[in-house]
Amino acid sequence: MNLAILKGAVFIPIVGACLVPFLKNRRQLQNICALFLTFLTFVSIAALIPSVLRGNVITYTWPFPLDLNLVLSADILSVFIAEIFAFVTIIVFYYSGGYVSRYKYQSEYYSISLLLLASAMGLIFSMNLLWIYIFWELLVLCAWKLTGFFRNARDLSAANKTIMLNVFGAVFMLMGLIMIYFDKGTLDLRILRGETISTISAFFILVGIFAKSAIFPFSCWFLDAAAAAPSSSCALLCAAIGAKAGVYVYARIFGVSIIPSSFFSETVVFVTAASAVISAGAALIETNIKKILAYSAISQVSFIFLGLASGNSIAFIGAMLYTLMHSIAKAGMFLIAGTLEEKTQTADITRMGGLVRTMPISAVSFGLCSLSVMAIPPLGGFFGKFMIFTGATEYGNPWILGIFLLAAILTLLYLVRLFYLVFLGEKQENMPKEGYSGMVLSGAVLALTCMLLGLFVYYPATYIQAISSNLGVFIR
Amino acid sequence: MTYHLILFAVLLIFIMASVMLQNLLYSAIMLALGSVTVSLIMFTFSAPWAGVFELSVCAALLPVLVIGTIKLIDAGGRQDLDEGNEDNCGSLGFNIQPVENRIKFRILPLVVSLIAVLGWIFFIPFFEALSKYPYMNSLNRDLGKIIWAGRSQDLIAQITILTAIAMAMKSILHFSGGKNKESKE
Amino acid sequence: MNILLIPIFLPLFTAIFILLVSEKTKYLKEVAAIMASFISFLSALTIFLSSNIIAYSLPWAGYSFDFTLKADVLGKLALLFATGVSFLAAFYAAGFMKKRTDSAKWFFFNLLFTGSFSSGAVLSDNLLTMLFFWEGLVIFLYTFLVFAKGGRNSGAIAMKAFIINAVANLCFLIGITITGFIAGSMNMTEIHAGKLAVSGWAFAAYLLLLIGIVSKIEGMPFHTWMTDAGADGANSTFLAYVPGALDKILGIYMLVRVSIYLYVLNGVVQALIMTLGVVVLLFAAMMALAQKNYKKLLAYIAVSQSGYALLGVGTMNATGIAGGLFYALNNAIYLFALFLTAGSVESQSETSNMAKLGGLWKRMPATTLVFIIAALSISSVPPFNGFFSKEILQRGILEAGYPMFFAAVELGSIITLIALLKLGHSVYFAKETETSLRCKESGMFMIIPMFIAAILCLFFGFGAKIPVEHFLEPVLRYLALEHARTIAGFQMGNLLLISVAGIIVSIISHVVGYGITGKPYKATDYLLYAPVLSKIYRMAEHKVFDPYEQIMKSSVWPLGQFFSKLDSLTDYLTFTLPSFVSNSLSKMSQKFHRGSYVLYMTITIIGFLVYMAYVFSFGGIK
Amino acid sequence: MITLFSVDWYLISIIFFIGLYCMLVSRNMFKQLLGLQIMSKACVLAIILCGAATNNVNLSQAIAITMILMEVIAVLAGLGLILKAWKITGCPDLVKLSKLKG
Amino acid sequence: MMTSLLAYLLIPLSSAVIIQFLKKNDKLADIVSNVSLFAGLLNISYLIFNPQNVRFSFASIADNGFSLIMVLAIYLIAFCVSLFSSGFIPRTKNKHNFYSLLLTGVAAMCGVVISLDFFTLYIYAEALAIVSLAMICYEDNERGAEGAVKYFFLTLPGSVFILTGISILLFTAGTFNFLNLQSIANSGPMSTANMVAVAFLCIGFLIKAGIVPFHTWLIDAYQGAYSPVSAFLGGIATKVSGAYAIIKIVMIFKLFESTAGRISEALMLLGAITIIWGAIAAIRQKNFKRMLAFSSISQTGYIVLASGLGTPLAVLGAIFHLFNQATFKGTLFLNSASIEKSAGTTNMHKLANLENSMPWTTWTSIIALLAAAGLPPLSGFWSKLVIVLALWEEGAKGYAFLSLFFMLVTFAHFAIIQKKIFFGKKAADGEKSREMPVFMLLPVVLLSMIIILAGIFFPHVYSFLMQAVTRNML
Repeated sequence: MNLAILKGAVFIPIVGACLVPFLKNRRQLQNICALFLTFLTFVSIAALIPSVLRGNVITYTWPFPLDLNLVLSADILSVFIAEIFAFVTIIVFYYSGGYVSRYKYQSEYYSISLLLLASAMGLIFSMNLLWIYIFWELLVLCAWKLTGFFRNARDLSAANKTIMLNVFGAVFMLMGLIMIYFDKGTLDLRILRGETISTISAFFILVGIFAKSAIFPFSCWFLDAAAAAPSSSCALLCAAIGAKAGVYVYARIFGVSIIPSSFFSETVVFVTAASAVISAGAALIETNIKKILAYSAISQVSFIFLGLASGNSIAFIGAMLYTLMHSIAKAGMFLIAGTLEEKTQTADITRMGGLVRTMPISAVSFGLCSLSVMAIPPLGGFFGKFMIFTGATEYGNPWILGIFLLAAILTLLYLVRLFYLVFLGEKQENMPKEGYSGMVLSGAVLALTCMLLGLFVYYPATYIQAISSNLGVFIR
Repeated sequence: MTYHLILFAVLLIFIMASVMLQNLLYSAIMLALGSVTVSLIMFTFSAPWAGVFELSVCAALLPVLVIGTIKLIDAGGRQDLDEGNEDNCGSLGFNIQPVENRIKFRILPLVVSLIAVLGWIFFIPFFEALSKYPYMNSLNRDLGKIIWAGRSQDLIAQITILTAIAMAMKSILHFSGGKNKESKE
Repeated sequence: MNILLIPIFLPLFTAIFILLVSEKTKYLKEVAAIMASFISFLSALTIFLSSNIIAYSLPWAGYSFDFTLKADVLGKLALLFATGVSFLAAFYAAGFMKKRTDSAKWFFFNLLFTGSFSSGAVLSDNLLTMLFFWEGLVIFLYTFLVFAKGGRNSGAIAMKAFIINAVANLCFLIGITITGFIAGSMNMTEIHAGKLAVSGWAFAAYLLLLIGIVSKIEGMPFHTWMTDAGADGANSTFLAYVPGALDKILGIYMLVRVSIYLYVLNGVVQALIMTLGVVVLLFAAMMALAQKNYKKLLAYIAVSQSGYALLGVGTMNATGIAGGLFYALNNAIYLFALFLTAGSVESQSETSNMAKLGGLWKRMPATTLVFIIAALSISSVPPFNGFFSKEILQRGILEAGYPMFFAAVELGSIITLIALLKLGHSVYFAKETETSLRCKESGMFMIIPMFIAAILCLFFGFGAKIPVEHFLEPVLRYLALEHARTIAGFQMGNLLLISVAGIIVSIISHVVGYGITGKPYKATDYLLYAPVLSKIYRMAEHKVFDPYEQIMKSSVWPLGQFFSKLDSLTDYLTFTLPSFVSNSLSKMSQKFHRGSYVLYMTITIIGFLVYMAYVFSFGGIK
Repeated sequence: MITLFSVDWYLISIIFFIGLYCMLVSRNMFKQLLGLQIMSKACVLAIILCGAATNNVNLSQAIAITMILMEVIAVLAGLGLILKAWKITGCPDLVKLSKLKG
Repeated sequence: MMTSLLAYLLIPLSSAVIIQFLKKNDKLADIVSNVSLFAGLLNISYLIFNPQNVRFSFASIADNGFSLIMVLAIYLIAFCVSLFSSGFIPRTKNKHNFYSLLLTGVAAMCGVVISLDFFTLYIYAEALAIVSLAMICYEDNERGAEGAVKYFFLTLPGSVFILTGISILLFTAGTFNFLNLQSIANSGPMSTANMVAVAFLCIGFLIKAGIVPFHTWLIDAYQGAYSPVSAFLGGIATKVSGAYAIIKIVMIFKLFESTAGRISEALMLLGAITIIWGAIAAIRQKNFKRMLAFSSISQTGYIVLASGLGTPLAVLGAIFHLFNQATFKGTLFLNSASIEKSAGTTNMHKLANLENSMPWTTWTSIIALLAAAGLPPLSGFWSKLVIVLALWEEGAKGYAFLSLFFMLVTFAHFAIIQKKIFFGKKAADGEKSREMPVFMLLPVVLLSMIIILAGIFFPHVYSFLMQAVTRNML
């Protein structure tokens, strides 16, 4: 039963991706179909939770030669991340009902997004590093297509940048995988559990992860993609699935499976520190709202990496918690940014202003989401960041702590600036009304989710504690 | 022995001449003479059938084809001359001779001697090594049996290649009915 | 159902309820808010009176982060005052908000939320819980300022306030994580069991915590948003409630909590705190002298008052701490009262500019009376409550052995009195202006809270023994600060004489100033043109002493520029450069594909020769 | 002492190189064809020589005959090609044919 | 000669002859050619894919598997090309010639892959060369003639080198038969003379395969050729006449483990150079077909690299990559043909935004390009992965990293092409283009389906190829 559910979780979206293009001009139907399938995925994963909480692992194996079997296995960690992705995708599809419908290539949008979800699911559930790589590449492909959704030259160059940089990372990752394959004779994480791998291969894999999560040296594609892609896709790519896939893979490989060398973790911490502060600083003077959000996503993901690399369980818990909170909050921000951009016909925040009077609900939702990112209670982000900081304190490097404090302060500054310029600042000539109800609602729902996750943080927190206690996080 | 070497020398001379001569007709004839010499060499190697074949085909047929084509092009070239594109064609007798500096051909003996010297240094040891090889299979059936039994697969291959050349000629020269007399063999 | 939850959750739910009901309802919002805050006040009272320590715990964010509430003596005291102030504020607002344009609904929403969060902050025993409530207050500070449509640029000021407080709170957060890390627990009771010595990491932690606290009590340099708000004409009830009363209570509570309860301070830190206190005290008071605006002047006074508390806690001896705490309580009362008077005056005359006001005592006698009482007590005129707190404080300072600071305190009270004389004279007693003609006494809702506050001032003054014995002694005992002799009471001594002298000095200076300029609201100008002071004031005009503006201008935007440059550099290095290189390589390769047959043949044959040479290049053919 | 056999090989290799040189230097298609024929003649001779040396003449004759046939075919194709080229660019000059580049 | 597969040679040959007598009736010519090829395709696919064989992982496959899969590839591409050209070629340019050339070419290629003898193989390769020559200049315009001339004169030295190798083999081994040669090679360390022979054979086939620096003819021939013909050439012809033979040589002589290690080094080096050169040079091309030609030589470099390594795994990768390349290059060249027909040009600067007018063409090309770039789980990825694994296993880490890294450059080709041709803003030529009729889309759709399926059912493919390789390399 569980096995069927697990297969379903991966294959339902693929089926949808193949199905949607054939509902050519029934636009509403496409939306409903995609929404329904995603919801199905969400529910089916949710059905796995009780059994994985009991600590048992559902595994499905498709034998492949050279010991490269496709091993889908749902354990407590993968189910958690999968739930986040599926939830955000549902909201995004609900939003798209009003957003994408007026554009051409709608069917392409839905099928690619479903493929994105499918590959994310495969990435999450697959226990074989090679298959992680394979779904990773599929993810890159979907990112490329979604980025180039509007066919302007700028968008296409952004799409090319996306695919080139991601594939660059992926090639290095594959190199690392091959090294591991010949060192250990397998790529199956269940066998590799508790092993140590050579630092060089670890770094090769890290390059791939950083390229995907757009950490410091590879951050440039992220911004162009965010500026080019439709906001709903941004919510998927930059907020939820795209950036967090790297986080998940890091957590899966170096968090709970393979013991990283201390030098490796230190490097990760320092690089992410640089990334966090640089992107936060750059966001301070950026004027394109989606680029600001992308910068912010980068710096927040760096926080998550800090938590993962600090190598103590509290930091790990914080990182996972913050992954949840940030995915939802940033997705909400992107969606609302999309509404704004569509209504005001510009993405330049200096040409918006005073919108709180005409778009109060969006304003409040945006405010709540940004508060969650700023780590202000009672929003959810507070707990995540607090725990990450606690973990970083235990990591015990005052400089790192200082840099990340600076990054947090900068985060606060640019988000407040953004909110002030867009919603409070002096009125502009065009004062649009609230958008299509579904779009407003989806933003509001995400904001509310942030709030509720903050107030009832007990449940996610205990779940994540179960993760760290079941899978065992490697303490350096 | 000496006869053998003399034949080779003659062959070399003919071939060098055919390369060096500017007049394509003469060089074709030189090549024909060269192939006659080759067939003689084959006879000395007691390979009569190959020699006969060489004599009949390479020494007789090919020159005819080549010269025919040269003449054809020459004639056609004359017509082209009226359209005034002698710029790409040589001044000497044939207008099918592209202008190119003859020095490359004139220095051929030099090149040949160079090759000869180098070859004497580098190749001879190798050929010596080759000559150490024993007579591996001394079963020496007669030619017909070999062709029909031993190399029967080559016959199908030859059928294929003959079909191929027929089709190829047909499609290459299909632009005008008149000119594919040559390929009717 | 634990009683501790009432002051936290009752206002919370009431606030949500108020948010749901429409703006149109006449008294529903007011009644609900007043009832909620009153009930929570009663529950706080019962908690205070109950002798045993009530605690409540709930598993929360996993790990060692539980939702733990514990009403120890210190918490009880702070809770009592916080809820009381909230009740009074709600009551006052019921009258005050009628006259205002901005939405009463949101005002009560913020007020109730602030009340509940502050109760939570003072009650919580787990550091995370405390941080949760403490930092959450920032949101409502922001919304208060945004929705108080008093000023033109309320949005900007709100942003300023939010940024200042949130940044300070982030430092506070880091401080707490470090504290929890070195203590090995997030539970304050456990940390108290083994107090932390201030050294190394702990020192950093303590400083970070101190930043958070000082910003909470609007001590310098975190005060600027408040004075701006005062100048901008923010909602007076808000000013009275949040910066005036509540923040002081919370801040001092937390200061005592941290400095005495969790940490053991050493001399360096002590000196640091006290110096800070003195600076705050004097500088803010001097800035208050220069003000011509009722609310801004009061704002500066409020800032300066927080210095006393810092001094008191800094002394580290029983007397001093008692003085500091007493100051905190009194602060809450009389600043509240003063801001309320400002509110009532403003609500009548729609201005808070001293120049436009005058001679209100005929038209608004009650307000005038309250003002006088509060003003006298804030400038520590015996026998009002301010005097007693100051006396205790000064004794503490002397015990700690810092006569300099003693002088500073005296000077501060003198300056305060000068400022307030100017204010009172110009607003209430100078000759009437046309604006003051249309003023009349404000309604019951506004009078009653003011009077309650005024009565408290008198009561804490004349009967100073009672608060000292019932409020302060238990706290001192709880904090295990033994002290030799009783600290309360009215004693004829040098201190009294000194303060009387101070009062006389200030009256003289006011008279002189009034004599020079002839206009009461210019009574302090002769001081402003004094040689050194004038420079300082001019610099202050240009916001030189406003670290927020300074940092924003000088470092933050350049930092952003630098980082974005860096970002574009990485962009260039990771994408532009490689593509350029590959393009040029490809261009080079095109030279070989010229389509010339001869070249191709040459390449082919050379390739053949090289291949053969390579293949046979091992030791010749043999 | 160098055997006759290796001398023959040597001469054949020289013929081979002459053909190669001819193909290298000339830009006339007829000359290219000529070089081709020379090289294949060298190959035929080599085959025959091998046969003779390994007392396997008849097999080598069989091969040689096929090779001669194929030489003819190659020459035919070459001539057809020359005609084609000449139809298009009125001259069997290879340098004329350099439009495809980049 | 594998007599069991002889039918695959004779049927197209005879139908080629028959078609010559259908001058008047092009429809009939279409039918004859397509039907004969399709019948052969069905037949060979049944031979390979019948459930019996699949279940027992191809242990009971009839003949040696390598020839089978090659025949499959030949028939696949040839069928696609002929189906495509039945719609593509206007009836004025006498189609029957084209068909008979195509069928003769199929016959010749089958001969190449089923012959058990270097000399026979050489004859068939010559036949193939002649046919391709005629097909390149099928429409008599200048670029066709130029391509043909360059093809002819630049590859014939290759065949002469092959002949030289053969004559030396005759001397040293007394036979050209694969099995005998294999037994000789297995009997002991390879003698120098044999090595010389192998070296000559290798250089000949390298020239025919268009490996750098012998690639010059290939690019011009592909660009100049008549459009469906470039699909035929790029898809299968050059692979069969070049790469196939090299793989065969490696299988027979096991260069890497004998004294001829130098040759295998040379092969690997040339393969690596080809990968680099082709990939780099393709970046700035203006013409779509020329760019495809460059990228196809860089793909052939992978094959040569792997076969130079010559371990069973590497050879497997080489064979699989050869098959994949046949599929995806076939798709791409056919699509370039239809683009040329509909938009009138293959100049990438004049084309844009074909995705609206020609969606099927666009998406099949995208799939093929991605497979070429090695995007999992498409077939190209697996073959490259196997090659890289084999390289790494043998310790050739530099080569492994290089082949991985140039996957990136292939992705760059993909990015450039999709931006300039398929997506992107409107352009004049992109406007007037319209989608091809269905039976011209059928081939490309079929091929892209095969690309996807061969990727997804990699385990079966792997076991089949493993059977073939082990059976060949015993």
